[in-house]
Amino acid sequence: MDFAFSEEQEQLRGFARDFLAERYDDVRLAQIADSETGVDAEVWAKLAEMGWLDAELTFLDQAVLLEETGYRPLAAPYFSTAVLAAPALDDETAKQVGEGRLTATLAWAEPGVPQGLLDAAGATVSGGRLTGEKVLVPDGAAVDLFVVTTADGLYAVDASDAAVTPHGALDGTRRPASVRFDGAPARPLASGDTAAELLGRIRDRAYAAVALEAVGVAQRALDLLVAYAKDRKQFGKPIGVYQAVSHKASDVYVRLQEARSLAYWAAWCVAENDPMARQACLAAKAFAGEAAVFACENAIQGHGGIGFTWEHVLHRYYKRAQWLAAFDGPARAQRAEVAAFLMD
Amino acid sequence: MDFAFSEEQEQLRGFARDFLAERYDDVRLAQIADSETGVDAEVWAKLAEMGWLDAELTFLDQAVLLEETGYRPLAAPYFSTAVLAAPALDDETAKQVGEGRLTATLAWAEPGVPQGLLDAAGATVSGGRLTGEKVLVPDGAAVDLFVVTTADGLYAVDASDAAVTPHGALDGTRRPASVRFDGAPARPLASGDTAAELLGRIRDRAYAAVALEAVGVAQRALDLLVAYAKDRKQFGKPIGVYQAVSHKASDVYVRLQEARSLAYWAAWCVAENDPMARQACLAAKAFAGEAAVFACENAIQGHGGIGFTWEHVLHRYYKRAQWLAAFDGPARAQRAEVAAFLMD
Amino acid sequence: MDFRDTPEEAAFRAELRSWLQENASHREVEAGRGDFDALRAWGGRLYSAGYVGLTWPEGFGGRGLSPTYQAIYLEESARADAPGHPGVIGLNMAGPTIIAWGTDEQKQRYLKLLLSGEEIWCQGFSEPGSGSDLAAGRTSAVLDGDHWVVNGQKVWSSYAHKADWCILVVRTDPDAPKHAGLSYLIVDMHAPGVTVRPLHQITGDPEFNEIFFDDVRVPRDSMLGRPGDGWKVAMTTLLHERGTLGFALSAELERMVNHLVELVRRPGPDGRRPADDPLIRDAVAREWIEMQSLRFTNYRALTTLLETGIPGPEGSGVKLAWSEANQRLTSLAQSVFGLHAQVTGDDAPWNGFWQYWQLRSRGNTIEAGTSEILRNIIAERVLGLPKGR
Amino acid sequence: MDFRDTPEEAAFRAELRSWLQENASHREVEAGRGDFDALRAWGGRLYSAGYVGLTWPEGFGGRGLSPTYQAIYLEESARADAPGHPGVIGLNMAGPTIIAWGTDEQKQRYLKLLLSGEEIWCQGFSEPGSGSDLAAGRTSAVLDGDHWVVNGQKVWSSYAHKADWCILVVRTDPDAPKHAGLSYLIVDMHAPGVTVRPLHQITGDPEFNEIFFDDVRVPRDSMLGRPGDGWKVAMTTLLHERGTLGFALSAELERMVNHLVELVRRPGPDGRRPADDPLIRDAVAREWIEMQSLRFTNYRALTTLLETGIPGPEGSGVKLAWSEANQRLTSLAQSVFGLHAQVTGDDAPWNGFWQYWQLRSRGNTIEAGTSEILRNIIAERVLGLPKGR
Repeated sequence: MDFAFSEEQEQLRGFARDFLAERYDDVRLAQIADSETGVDAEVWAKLAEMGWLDAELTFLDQAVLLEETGYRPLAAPYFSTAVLAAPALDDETAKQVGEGRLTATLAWAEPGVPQGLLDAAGATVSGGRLTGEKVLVPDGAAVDLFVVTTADGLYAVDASDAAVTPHGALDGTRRPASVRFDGAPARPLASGDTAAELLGRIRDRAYAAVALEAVGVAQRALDLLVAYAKDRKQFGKPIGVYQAVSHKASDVYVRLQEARSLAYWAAWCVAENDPMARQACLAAKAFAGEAAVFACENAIQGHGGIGFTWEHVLHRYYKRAQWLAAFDGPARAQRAEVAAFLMD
Repeated sequence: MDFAFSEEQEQLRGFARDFLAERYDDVRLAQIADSETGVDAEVWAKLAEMGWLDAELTFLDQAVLLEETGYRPLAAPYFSTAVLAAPALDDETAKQVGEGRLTATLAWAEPGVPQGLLDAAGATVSGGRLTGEKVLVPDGAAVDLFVVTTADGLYAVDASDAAVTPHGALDGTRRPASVRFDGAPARPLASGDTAAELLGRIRDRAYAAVALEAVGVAQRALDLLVAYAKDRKQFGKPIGVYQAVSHKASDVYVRLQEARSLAYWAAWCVAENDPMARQACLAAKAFAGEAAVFACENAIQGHGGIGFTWEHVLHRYYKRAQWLAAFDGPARAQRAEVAAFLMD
Repeated sequence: MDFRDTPEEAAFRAELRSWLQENASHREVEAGRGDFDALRAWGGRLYSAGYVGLTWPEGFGGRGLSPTYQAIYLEESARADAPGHPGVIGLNMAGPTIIAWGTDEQKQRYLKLLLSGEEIWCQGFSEPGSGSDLAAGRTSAVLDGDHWVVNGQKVWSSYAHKADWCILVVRTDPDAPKHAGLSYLIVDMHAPGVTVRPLHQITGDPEFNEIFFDDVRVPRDSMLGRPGDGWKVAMTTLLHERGTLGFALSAELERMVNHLVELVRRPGPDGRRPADDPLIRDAVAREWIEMQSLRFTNYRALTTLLETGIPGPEGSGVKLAWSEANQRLTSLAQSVFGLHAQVTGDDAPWNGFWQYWQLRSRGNTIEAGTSEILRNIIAERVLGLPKGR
Repeated sequence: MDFRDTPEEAAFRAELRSWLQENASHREVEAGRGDFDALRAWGGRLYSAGYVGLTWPEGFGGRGLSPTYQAIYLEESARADAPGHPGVIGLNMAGPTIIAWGTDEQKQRYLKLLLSGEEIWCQGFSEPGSGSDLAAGRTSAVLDGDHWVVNGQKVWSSYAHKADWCILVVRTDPDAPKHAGLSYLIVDMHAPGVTVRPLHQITGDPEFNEIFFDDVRVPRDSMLGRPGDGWKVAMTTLLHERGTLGFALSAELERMVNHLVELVRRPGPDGRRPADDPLIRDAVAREWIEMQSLRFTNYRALTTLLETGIPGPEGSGVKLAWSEANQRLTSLAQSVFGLHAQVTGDDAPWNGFWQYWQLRSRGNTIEAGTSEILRNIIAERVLGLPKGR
């Protein structure tokens, strides 16, 4: 057993952390999040240059990047492209992604029906043309290509062939869109059992990715809390001497470590296609999503009034944490699936 | 609106508190709880003398006594007689209770079927003779008379006509028994809708009583915790200066006050037969049962190792709290009923 | 013990209920971001109808009623989902402090306009460097002839951007020990040298403000109490802030629970009724129970107050418990919408109501005494534990 | 990163698993109240089979394996529901301390008999007046010729009523500052003047003891380290107590989760399957997830240890999280039985298993470092927050 990332992966982590910290300090992050699109349009080519979009990256390599893009949010459809869409793409399209020429996302949820990733889709394809309505499409207004779930399998549709309505979002760097397809030209990607199996793998992967990002978010929230608790004085002492503050930080630390362990387990299971992948990913998503919210809420509380202001960066993390926790349903939904494995 | 007990009731409270504290100091309580029967056989006549068993007492008067018998457990079938059985008794029997000549309890649960107070009973009566098996009968080995739920209504059976098997219990002062009736002579108390309605009132009353006892238990646990936190020194200071201890005590205090408010509301609703009685009693039982457990657990933790010993009185309260919280099902069962009022 | 209204209380409640039905608009559901002018007009209507200052002495424009009537007002107002009075700082903090400490002239000058909502008040207690530690404040006031000259900065001041007056804690004696050097001024927010800068919250709304005082000249007689009384006067203010808060909070919680029940009974975006999920049922029932417990805890504390003249300790935990309940409740509501909960603007579910209040609720454990400070207070003052920190 | 066993680890695991299947009796389900002689015999069998002291140097009777093997042993032992070795204090505390601080003679004398379970150890650290504050201990040792004469009282000592030896922290220099006056002795529990009094827990069982020392004469060379080294030596002991604890705890939690799943899948006393209640399902899933998270957290800390030689901070919260999980889990199990959960003796559900462990679990947040102390340690040593208290 060996639970550490490789030396190369740790190098990748260090590089990613420096790159993101430099490019997205707290002020810049706020500017982008509050901008019209919420996207740093220039960064995509750089990601390709750095090799972040290579199809050859293992999921463990990506895991490192996902944790770091939680620690310092990356204002680009990286999660949508590399996690949600990539597994479904044909080689040619994957090559375009790898070269930084294409961004993509997955469109699955539809109004008025259950919206889980594995729930049946109502969109249909007839004569190579796709018709249907999708909602809550992550980064829906920021991508070139949609991977669309339909009653007949997965299809690729160019964004230019869809009617995209962007929406505002609490987390300005990851906005949803509604997308309408009115007989849009669609390329088949997978059908039948293959499609169902692929979607299952995409979901596992997405859960692991959500957990990894959540770990990054929680770590940043904890770092901010600890730094503030050392620095800020009340009643003549740094507030970190008060157990009401220090024990909160300890609790966050413990949960963060637990979340990280589950997230790495899930990532490894996805990378290795391990038989426990489904359970590991459910567990990691449920636990880490809630841990990130817990970390941010405690960090806000520890900061007092200042942590409750728009100017402070904490709320950016809190909103990302909420997005992660809500992804494909709250933790109780994932626990219900875990329960089925254990008890039925 | 007036949320205070009357002056007479407050006098009754003071008297009860003194009486119980004198008769059941912590050492004596432990002796009785660990004795063969768990009952203070001599006290019943005294209760009658003091008027605690008078049929004329309102439920608000009893509420005062119930809270105090939570604060200092009374090793006698008071709860069983005055709360569970009394509402079903005919005047003649009630008179015997009032004179201290009779103790009673309610026997409802049966093996292998749902065991809620309002669930259907399988025991039957034919030709004035009752047949059936009851389990978990509170104080079942310490009473003279059983009020028995049957498919045909409520009946009274003399203990001497039943086969009683006493059981050990975590809370030694409130032990359950299994009771078998093999064609035991039975007097009818209520049948049909009257019986159902009566049982509903008994349950409300029992829930309110459980909540009141729980409030007494929680108050004692808090008092013990606060006294210890003032007295005990660690690292050169009384442990009550540490927020890890003092904030626990504050949380217990807040929950205790909430529990008390609900318990008094429930008690008043029972006394006045208020239309909100059902919801109030469900709410009070669910909340106060959990609050008592919470208070005891925090008190044990605050005491450290000493609070975890058999010699310390705390575990007696903890076990009573657990009995109360478990009565007629855990809090989630009561909340499910509250939910039905709110959402269905 | 009687949990029913007396006949007088019942009559008051019935009259109020029908008046609200006829007169009150619903609170702005989208985000509690109401139009302030409309709110001010509403305050005037409330005052004309006799529902403001219910417990204040009649001589100061009040009705001299028992606090029970204020509780009834708060409950019915929440049940009708009616907007609040815009002058809460004046009503709950400045007014009672002026009644307790003010001269006759001050009472005549300020109280009536405060009740009618014609003049809005704010408070200047917290400072950037002091937070919960009021006595560490450094905003100074120096006597210059007939005026105090004020310099410094305050923060977390609600309504400052709308306010006409500010109750301000200043340091008048830099050499005195921490608490003893403080005084308590009434400052004209329109005076030269007063600058208000809105602080946006995590909701995006500018509910709180920073106030900068730059050589602001305040008439010498605009002080409550004497120089050096500032700490004592401020304690009066905070006592009233917390004292009257309980019923407002439990009423607010009742309103939120009602909305929550409404939410979970409606089919969700996927056609399913959240109320059919036992986990949600359990959580909703829990908050309803919590709400009732706080409501009756308030009434118990009120009974103690009416009997003894001193607010009962029972109520000291209401704000603490309420803030956590409101956080749980709003998070639960948001969890029902899945990712849709994150969508803002016109496409936000429930017009953004839950989104706004969920974020807003995080401030509940910070404002008006952080939960940490409140736990200290209960431990020390109610339970008698040794002063720690 | 590879979450699988290496081929060597897999072989060890397979061999162990089948050995346990053939040799291990199930743990006493009724209440963890096992027969000590049977347990001692079991310890001997474990030792003969080579499963004790896996990570100890071969020269001291160990197998010199990496801690991964110890982790595998703990996991498989828990999965087989096998009893533990009776010499846990010796194995986890006394042994490692003797290896680190002992003379060659001490190592030869004590280690092998400790591994085989022939000699049982206990510890004497806590005192009635000191609790978590080890340096406040007052049990004294005064040199008299070739012996230390020990007087005082220790408390919370597991296995003392069965023990042959005690690792004892004593004050040898009353004039030195608190920590500097301590020394660390090995004391023969059969020596004249040693009295053990069992302390019954809230479960009714006498798991812990008080030990009284009344002019007990201890040979001068029965000391670990030198006079005045007691604090440092004791820190070694506690480090090892906590260091090796993680896997034992997550393995124990796995065992409890397995029992919990078994419990809720069986129809209850009323014929209903608790596993069909969504609230119970959610809670069980939560504990399964918690268990996995602790398991992998241990492995992460172990990886850090193997790479750097220093235990990773990752694992510092395992005991804290485990204790709370075990409390939630056992309370959940008890809640399934309704009032029947309160019945003791032959009529207790599950032969008293859940009842015992639920009560026992309340000690988990107190023993081996209270949760409050552990949170202090994480805040100060891992997060670098200023020392508070």
